[in-house]
Amino acid sequence: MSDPVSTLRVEGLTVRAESLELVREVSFTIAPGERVGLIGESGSGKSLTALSLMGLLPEAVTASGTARLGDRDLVGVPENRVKDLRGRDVSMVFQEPMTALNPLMRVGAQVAEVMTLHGTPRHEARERAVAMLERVRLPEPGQVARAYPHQLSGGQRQRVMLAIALANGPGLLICDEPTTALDVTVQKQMLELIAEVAPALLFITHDLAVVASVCERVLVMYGGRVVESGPIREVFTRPRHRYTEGLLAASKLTPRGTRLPTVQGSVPSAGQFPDGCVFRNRCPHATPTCETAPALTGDGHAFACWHPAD
Amino acid sequence: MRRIGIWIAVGGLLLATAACGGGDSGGSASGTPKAQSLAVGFVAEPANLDFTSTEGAAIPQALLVNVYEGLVKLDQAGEIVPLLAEKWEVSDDRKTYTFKLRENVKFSSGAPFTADDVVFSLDRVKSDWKLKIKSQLDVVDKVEKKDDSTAVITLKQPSNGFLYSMATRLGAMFSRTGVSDLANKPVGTGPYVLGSWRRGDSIQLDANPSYWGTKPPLSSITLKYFKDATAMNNALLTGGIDVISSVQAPESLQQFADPNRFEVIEGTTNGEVVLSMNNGRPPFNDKKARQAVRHAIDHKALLDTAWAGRGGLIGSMVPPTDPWYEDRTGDYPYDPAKAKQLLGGKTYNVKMRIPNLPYAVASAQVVKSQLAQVGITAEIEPLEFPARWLDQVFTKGDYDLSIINHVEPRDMGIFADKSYYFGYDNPEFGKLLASADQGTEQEQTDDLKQAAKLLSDDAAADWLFLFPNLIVAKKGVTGLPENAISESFDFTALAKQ
Amino acid sequence: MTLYLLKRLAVLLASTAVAAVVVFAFMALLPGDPAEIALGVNATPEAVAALRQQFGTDRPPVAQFLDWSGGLLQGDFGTSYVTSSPIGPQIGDRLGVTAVLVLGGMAVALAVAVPLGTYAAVRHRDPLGAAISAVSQVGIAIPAFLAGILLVFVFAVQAQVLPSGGYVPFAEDPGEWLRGLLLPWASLGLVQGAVLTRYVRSAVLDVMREDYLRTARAKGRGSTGALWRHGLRNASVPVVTVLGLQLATLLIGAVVVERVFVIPGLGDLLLNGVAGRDLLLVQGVVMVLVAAVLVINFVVDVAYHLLDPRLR
Amino acid sequence: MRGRTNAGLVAGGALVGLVVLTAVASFFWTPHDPTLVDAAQKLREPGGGYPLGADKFGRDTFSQLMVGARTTLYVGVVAVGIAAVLGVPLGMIAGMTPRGWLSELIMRVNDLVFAFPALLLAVMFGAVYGAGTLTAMIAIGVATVPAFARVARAATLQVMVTDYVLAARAAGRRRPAIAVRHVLPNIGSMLIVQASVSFAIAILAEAALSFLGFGTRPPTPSWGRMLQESQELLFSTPRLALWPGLAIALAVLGFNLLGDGLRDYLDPKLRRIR
Repeated sequence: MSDPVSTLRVEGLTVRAESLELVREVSFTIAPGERVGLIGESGSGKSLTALSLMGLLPEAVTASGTARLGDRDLVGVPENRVKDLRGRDVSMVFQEPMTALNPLMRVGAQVAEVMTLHGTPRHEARERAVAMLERVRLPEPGQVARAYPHQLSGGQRQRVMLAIALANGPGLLICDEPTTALDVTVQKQMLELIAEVAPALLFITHDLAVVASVCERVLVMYGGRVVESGPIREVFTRPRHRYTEGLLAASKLTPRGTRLPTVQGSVPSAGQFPDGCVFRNRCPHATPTCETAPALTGDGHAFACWHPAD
Repeated sequence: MRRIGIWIAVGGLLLATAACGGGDSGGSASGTPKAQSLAVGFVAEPANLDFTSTEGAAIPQALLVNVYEGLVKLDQAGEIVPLLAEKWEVSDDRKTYTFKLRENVKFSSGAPFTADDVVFSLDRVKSDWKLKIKSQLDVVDKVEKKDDSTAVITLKQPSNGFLYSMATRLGAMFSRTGVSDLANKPVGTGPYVLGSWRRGDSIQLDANPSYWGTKPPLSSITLKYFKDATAMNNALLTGGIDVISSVQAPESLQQFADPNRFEVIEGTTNGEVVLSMNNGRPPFNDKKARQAVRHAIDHKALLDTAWAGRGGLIGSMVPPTDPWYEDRTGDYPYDPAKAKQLLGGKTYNVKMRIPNLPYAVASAQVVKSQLAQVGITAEIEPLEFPARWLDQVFTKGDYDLSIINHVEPRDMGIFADKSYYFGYDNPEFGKLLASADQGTEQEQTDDLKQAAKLLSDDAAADWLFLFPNLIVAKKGVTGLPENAISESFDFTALAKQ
Repeated sequence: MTLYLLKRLAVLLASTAVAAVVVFAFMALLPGDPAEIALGVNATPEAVAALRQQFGTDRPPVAQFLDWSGGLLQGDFGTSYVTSSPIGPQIGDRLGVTAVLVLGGMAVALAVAVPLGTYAAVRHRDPLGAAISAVSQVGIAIPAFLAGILLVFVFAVQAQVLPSGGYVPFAEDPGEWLRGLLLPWASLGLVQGAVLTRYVRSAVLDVMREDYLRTARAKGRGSTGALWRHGLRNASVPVVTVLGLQLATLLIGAVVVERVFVIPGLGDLLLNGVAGRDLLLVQGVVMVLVAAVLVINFVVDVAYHLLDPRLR
Repeated sequence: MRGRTNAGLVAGGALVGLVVLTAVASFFWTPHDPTLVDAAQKLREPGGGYPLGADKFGRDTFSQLMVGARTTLYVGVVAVGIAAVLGVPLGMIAGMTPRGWLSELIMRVNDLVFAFPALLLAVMFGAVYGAGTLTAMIAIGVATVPAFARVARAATLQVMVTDYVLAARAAGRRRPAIAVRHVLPNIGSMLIVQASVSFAIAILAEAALSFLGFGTRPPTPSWGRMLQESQELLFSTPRLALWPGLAIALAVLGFNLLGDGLRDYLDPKLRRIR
């Protein structure tokens, strides 16, 4: 099965749609067992970053740079060479549970499929599918396995997705806003479950509270770049990048658990970000210096800002 | 199980189709029929096989002479020759006909043919036939059996037309035990018997093994029916049939120009393509209006455009093959100015209700265009043939103009019946016909010439053209009847080299 | 599912019954008394009355309808007033021919449309994919009979490899049967295939945008594998509807191809009946066609339910 | 994607526009009288006042094509008009009262009419009322009613749950008012698409009926009948079949492209995906 000591190393990941740069020079690592949050407003490039790791970018969108899981390349290789990693070494849970399952196929079969695809004999996969459904705490897993997706609630379907993702015991789980579409009460259970079962985790969300409850480390993305990264506690208590600072300040005004409030001004659409520091047109501290792009610097707690908060 | 969805099933079907298709085209040379049989293409399929109760030419075309025989028949020259009667004698008062019947003739049911059947068949015309033409035998007073092989027919008055009528379907001989299902099971004495009938497609006639006369050269003949003229042409081009009995798309004849492959036969018919005018109601109850129409039509141009110039021009209800034919094409030369003058500057809107047959639809468009030049606006309304046309035009007489090919031989008499759809009513004409029927041969000819002239002068109708007998056959097919003299398509001599 | 099936079956039977009433009532509008038509111009009133009695057309319409529909239930379509032969067997023969023609045509259509439509969707950015779309658009615009005439011209008249028309029953000569049907199948199938190609293409395009295809790829399938395993069955749901519609239209639409290729099918029988004023025959053929369409709709609905568990 | 869709829309619009223009122009001018038989011009080759030559009756092919465009539009307009006038209100009623008995009745009758394909209806109508253009068009129109009713019903169902309709209903507006003010304008785009597609189908149906002899009566020029009449000359004078065949194909193509283009252009769902 998967190599237990595979570390995800992403370096200089850039995602383009034709001439548009949607994600630029993103680098980070996730060690085995580590749980990393990736936050940012919509349009920040966080989902594209995740999809490029899975090799699931939409047509006409391409990724360059390197991303390696253990000794296997994830980016810039043809699909038939990465596809046996997908679902076995890296798995992903998507945002929308209502449409992510094939409506014409029984749930159990969809869970079993990911195992048979990677070499598990059919009958064994079928049995283990039920076990997986039990593991994601679905009541009466045998019955659920025989159900069709439309017979399940959103939360149940997301658990099924999680079961699929975990079925082969992957080294890395990527979750792209897995709870956004769920009811608040269901969200909480789901998060606890993910935190409990995930091996290494890349958790994408725009909800700061969620990140705080699940992850140890966080990456903050804006305008297609990582603008700040570091241990959750440090970043959240002492944000350095002005964007992170704005995010946190805004979130404190509202009760815990609500969605990420927007920073003053609005996120430009793709391709409309300024040169240099991508945040400078919304940043109250911007100076002419900011017309040059700042590098992400710092050990442990890193940030890319000419005028960091202290 | 669900895995074998419809896509797989479809794929399988595909493979099967492809495999069959591929496998078959290898051995595809078997398209031609067996040497002993021939396929002949026809236009109109009979609705049933009972020509005693169903109008139309399709049934006698297939069955008369071939399956049913009369005492006499018409040969290719139009002469009346013996068939089931070896010979006959006519009394001096020309009212008594004594037919000496052939011996050893059997019906296809096995029953022998005797004078009793003659009496039965002719009596049956009076009692059971449902066709208008049965009145042609009204002249028969009585039919008697003298002995098994002699039948005597007595007429009310002398009739020149009687023996001729006996050569038509009216004279067909039926078995006393063979008329229970005429619509489906014909029983006759002819060289062929009904083999099979695939409705909507073909009728197969098989050689009658116990035929009394010369056995036919072919073991079977298939009559294939085509509603579409092009489809029939294609069938001959590709070997689906051997003969086109009647070309319905004369412009296409050049496809068959290669004399090494095909033979085109152009003979004559008794078919007068008549532009009928309703003499019974305005505007064509006015002789001048009718005459205007005759002057307005350029018959040569009509024949050239509508029927590729095939066929002949006639000016009255007599084809050139009849003894009393006279060229009447000069009676009403093409003269639009004269036509306008006859109409007195008035314009008319008229209904042209035609059968939806190729020659009628083509001719109607020319007629309409030419009539428009003299101020007559004709609205063409094609009606399904036969039912709707028969109903509206023939039966109800609800029309102003129509176009139909009157194929019956020696059918000038239809104008004598004022209830006929022409609505032509001239007692003089009826007298001429009656006198012709009763007079000597010379008197008959003279009277009928008179009658034809009268029809033309009265402009009882207009005669667009004489329908040609256009046959196309594969090279090597022999014994085809060049002229369509009678109602029947005579297969007796048909053979293949 | 069983309940649904029963319900749907009840609807089918009810609509067929109503259709029978409609067809019967419509035929009553046809001008002309069958007895008068059969006897011709100068029949005596007594003869007409006698024949009416024989035909049963002298009775009240309701009695006639009950008689006719009662016969239908036993597969008896009555005896033609014109041909004096029973109508049921004729319709049976012709229906068989038309069914072979239409089903074969649909098979060709599917054979054309499924691979081409799928390809055109998957490669909708490639020139070839776009070309398939364009060609299918042109294919739809060609009348089926024109396609038939052209096929005859090329394959029968010029190349002389296939017969130009005619129908040989399977029992008589399977080889000739097949040879005779290839061109009719092709002319029906290519035109219908063009229509179907577009539906397959758009259905596959829709499916390709679905999240569950991404899920399948996330599980480790390639994009082709994901489409094959998860996409096509989903795409088949709308295609089955169209297929049902086409089949229904073709039952009568095939009549033009029957005419071009001289195939004695149901449409041909209908036109004969109309031309010959064979009322009972027309009534029977129309009833069979309408019932067939209703049955096709039924089958499509059931197929729908089998394909899509959400409807169960 | 957007660029190509527009290309289809533009091409479709151009072809349809061409048909319309030709039809309109034919009222004012044709090179010759399209029904005038002239034996001297029989099968005349193209040229010298006869741009596309003449048929076996010596009639100018170009003039016939021009007037044929009129017939084509006439057929489509009447057939689609009947279908829309009957189908749209029925579909809207069914869509606005989705649980009522009336709605149920309408949809059942709809299903029943649906069981009578256009060609079958045309033959039946032809048998009763006589074959002709109008009969054929009425038959095609009636057979197309269910298609319109279904589209109208589906679109209405969607519109009925939108906020503005709910607001209007809450404000106490009567159903007919809502239908005219809110529903009709909002389902209009789908109906236009359906009309365009039905138009194409009507043209093909007329051609098929003309081929069977149930269509336009002679000598009124119709592309379908021109095609049928040219059959016997397919070998010797193929151009007689070529032109009407091309005209039919282009007109159908035009209406289909227009329909597809309009669908892509008007359908908000597709726009979002793009």
